[in-house]
Amino acid sequence: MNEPTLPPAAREAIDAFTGAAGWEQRARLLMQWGERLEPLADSERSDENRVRGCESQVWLIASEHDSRWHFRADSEARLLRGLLAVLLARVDGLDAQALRTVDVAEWFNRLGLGRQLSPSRANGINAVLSRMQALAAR
Amino acid sequence: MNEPTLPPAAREAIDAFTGAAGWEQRARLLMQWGERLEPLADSERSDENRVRGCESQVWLIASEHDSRWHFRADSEARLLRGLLAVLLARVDGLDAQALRTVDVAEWFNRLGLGRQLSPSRANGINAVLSRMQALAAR
Amino acid sequence: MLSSPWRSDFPALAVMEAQGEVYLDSAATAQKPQALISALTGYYTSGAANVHRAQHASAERATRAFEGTRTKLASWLNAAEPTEIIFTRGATEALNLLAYGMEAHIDAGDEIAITALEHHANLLPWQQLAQRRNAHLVVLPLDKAGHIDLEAATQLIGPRTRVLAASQLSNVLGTQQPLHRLLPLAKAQGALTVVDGAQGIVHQRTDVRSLGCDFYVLSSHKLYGPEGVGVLYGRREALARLRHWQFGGEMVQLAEFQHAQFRPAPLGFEAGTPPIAGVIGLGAVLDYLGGLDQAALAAHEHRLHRMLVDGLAMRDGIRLLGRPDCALASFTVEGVHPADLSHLLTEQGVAVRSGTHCAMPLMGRLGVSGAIRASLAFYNDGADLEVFFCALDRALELLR
Amino acid sequence: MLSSPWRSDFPALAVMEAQGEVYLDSAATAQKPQALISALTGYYTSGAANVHRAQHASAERATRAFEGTRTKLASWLNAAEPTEIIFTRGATEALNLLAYGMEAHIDAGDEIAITALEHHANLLPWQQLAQRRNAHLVVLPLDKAGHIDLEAATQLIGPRTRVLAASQLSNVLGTQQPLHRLLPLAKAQGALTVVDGAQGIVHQRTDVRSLGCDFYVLSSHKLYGPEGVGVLYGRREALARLRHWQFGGEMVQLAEFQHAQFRPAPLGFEAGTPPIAGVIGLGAVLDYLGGLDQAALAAHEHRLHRMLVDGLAMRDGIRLLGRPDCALASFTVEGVHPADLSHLLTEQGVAVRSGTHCAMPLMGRLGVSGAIRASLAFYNDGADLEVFFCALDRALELLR
Ligand SMILES: Cc1ncc(COP(=O)(O)O)c(C=O)c1O
Ligand SMILES: Cc1ncc(COP(=O)(O)O)c(C=O)c1O
Repeated sequence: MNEPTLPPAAREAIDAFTGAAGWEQRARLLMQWGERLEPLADSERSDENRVRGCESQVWLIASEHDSRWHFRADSEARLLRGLLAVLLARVDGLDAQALRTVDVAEWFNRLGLGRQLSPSRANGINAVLSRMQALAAR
Repeated sequence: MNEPTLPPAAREAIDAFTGAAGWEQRARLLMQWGERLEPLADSERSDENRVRGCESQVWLIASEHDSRWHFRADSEARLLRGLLAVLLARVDGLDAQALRTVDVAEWFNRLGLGRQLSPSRANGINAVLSRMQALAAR
Repeated sequence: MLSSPWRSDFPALAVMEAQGEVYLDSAATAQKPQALISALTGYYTSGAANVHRAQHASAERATRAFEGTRTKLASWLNAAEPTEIIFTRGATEALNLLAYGMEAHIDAGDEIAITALEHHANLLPWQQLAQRRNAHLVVLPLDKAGHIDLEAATQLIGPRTRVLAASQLSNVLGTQQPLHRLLPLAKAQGALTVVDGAQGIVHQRTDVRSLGCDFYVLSSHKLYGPEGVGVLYGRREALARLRHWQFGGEMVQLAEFQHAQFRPAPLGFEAGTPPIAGVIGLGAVLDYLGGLDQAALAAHEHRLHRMLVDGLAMRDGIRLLGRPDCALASFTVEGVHPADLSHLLTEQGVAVRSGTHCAMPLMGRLGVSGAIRASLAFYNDGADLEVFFCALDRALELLR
Repeated sequence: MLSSPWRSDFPALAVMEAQGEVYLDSAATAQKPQALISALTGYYTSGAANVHRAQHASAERATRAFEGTRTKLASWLNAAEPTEIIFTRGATEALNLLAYGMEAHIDAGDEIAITALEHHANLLPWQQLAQRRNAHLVVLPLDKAGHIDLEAATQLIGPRTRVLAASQLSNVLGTQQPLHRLLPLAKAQGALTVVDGAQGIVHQRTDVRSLGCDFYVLSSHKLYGPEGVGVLYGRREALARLRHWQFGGEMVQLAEFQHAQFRPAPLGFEAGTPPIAGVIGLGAVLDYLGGLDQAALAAHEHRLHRMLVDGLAMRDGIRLLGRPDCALASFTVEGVHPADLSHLLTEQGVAVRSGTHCAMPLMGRLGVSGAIRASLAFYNDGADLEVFFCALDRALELLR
């Protein structure tokens, strides 16, 4: 990971999560971070914006500005919202090329959230990332 | 097994095979016994008379006389012919009821030929017996 | 404290315990007894071979052991003969085999009846069959407790009903279905009856002849056996009505380039090399299970289940789905997303399942988008449930 | 004396040797390395779980290991991505999946091309598909040595050819097929190409992209892995053309009672609980195989094969079927029924296979009713072949 390019939100995530002791504190932090997600309008929680491959419903909206991608995401599940917020902290504002190569596993591991990055569809962070990459590649 | 009811050919088989030492002698005996099968006419080697479930071709013909069943069988494979002869020695002349209950596994074991009684279709002695029982039950 | 005398027969439980894990997801797949592990090791250590094909010694051993499991299953289910047992990859494949095998008997306008609580495996093959044949899929409704509504079933099963496919025990509701009263309704109309015993067989010995079904399916991996093995029981006359489905290997009687004749069941429906070690392993598991004290086992499972249901009932805001008879309990918590709850249970080492449990349409009918399911096996202890409830309380404290 | 440095990796060989058994039937199924036995034991001892469904720790471990094998297979075959790998029960099921999955692309009068040496598994699914769709099954002939006759193929593959399905290595003749020249003939006509690699993959690392096929199938149990697991590689675009076949479990995206949407490959084609331990075990086998010195292994297999072919050629009255390139040799003996010969080889503890080797129509073309096949693996020794030849001589002495 190229340290200097880390967005401020990502640095903040590192500070917060690497200091967390135990699952309860981690869970509380995730729920707090989940609250920071920009809310989606009801109309945006559409089938079109739904990410396939997550057990819980997740919606994702992407927009591009000056070759940099901005994402908004939401879910009904609170801890999943926290995970989405942590993901966005890392990838928001990247260009398509950086998005393609970002190592999400490494990112979550670094935050002590590696176990949350399920290989199954149970939470679907991987599906969200794939969807981001697909949207940015269009 | 009800000793007194054993047909003479069966007693002869016991004498011959229980004395056999080693696979070579057993094989020679089987080939000799195979020669004793009553030959089938070409017309009798028909699809109709073929026993399904044998890897090698086997034909079987049954006839009934005074409620006793008489069988003739043939195969292209010589050792299999021997096995058929040994089977016939045990079952020829039985009535339908006795045929249904005859314990062929025990018979072959007794002759030291248990291993030849394949659970697979490789030689198909079991298939031959089933066919006999089916013919006698008609 | 309720403790399982069979727990130590399952080596994984000690390993999981040492890692702080509690396994309450046996309805998804069960842990395996040492008897299975030994059988697999024994088989692969003493010489593997393909079955039904060769006559050499290792092939004979393998074939004998493989066919031995068929015989054990026939007696386990009280089938009339071993040839009524077909090995498949799992319950799902068995149900697909049936739906394809019966295709020729379904005409436009015919009806296929299932129930509202079927697992996707016993819904989708019939739904797709109905679509292919322009037939109707009729869904029998449930009562409040989660049992098939027999009055409604009496109305809905009619002269056009060709097939009735129903579960013995719901994998979501834990309800035992009134098959002894349901199946005769279908038989009276001349329909074929299919029982999905994937969950049922794990918690009750089943006699397919007294049940009176035409077909019964189960999955080895839920019955403490290996994955990749399923069983399709078919009454001899019912099997004879199935069209061959998969082709190849030893299922053929006579093959020419442009034409072939196939063997009857069971081999005619077992195309290709079967899961030999798995089938042999399942045989060892049946031997193990058969050696246990069935009454003690049932009593233990019953007590565990009571603890589970009572413990959930004691807690505020928990809604049980249906009224489970045995094996498991599914629930939702007011104001709490099931994914959040299962996330925090996972963090505490408790393995339960959350989601739609492969029964999305049932979830729709129950008006929930997902639920948590805790499911039991006879190797579970009272202590497992204590850990579960303690973790549940802490998780809910955080989430509410 | 040629001795295999890998023999001791396969515990069954020592056990069989102690019982006076020599295994020359690896083309039917291979013996298993300790790496597999350890992987199975390890998996079942540390906590089994169903895959893709739950998020608890054991489910995550199982899913990671299961998906790990998919990734290993993708790189083993040089597929573009792991999603191009579908797990099936075996090669046979993979071929059936293809034949059903392509059904919609076959119209009356279309042609499906196979070769005259196909195993039933790569013949019957296509034959039956042709019958269902009123299409023609075109059989590409062989030359004397047992290779596909490319000139004839050029004539027979035409604009109506929709599918070409061919083996990489014949399980009867041991001949490697000229796929690099055959497949382009089909592609030029826009046909889909299917390679049956059940035997081929065992004796040569295959790069599916340089081979240029659309689909490639193999069976784990022939590649030293467990039975009950098969692999279907499909080029991404080719997979997208397949219709869903088996339904249930986790292959569905959205299920309603009357309607469903399915996932794309690979999961959309893996209905029901897969053979989890088997897949994980296959991964361990790939790791084991990948760690061997490939050149040494190929050289050993080549020397063994030479010994086998030369030894047969030296003996009177033996007719080799085709001119085997590697792996095995099938033969008949003048005036001796193959069943008799294999009977007496069995009596002497030698495991070979006799019969039609699931290729009845090929036997017909060769004008034999059956043959003996001796097949090799890298764990075989020169001593195995000595025992074989000695047993062969004694058997023939008795029979002639
Ligand atoms: C009731 C029921 N039917 C069928 C199945 C499918 O079993 P498998 O995935 O082993 O094929 C399951 C397993 O989840 C089940 O619970
Ligand atoms: C060339 C070939 N294709 C397909 C198969 C079928 O493999 P399986 O029985 O494992 O499905 C075999 C195995 O005998 C084979 O040799």
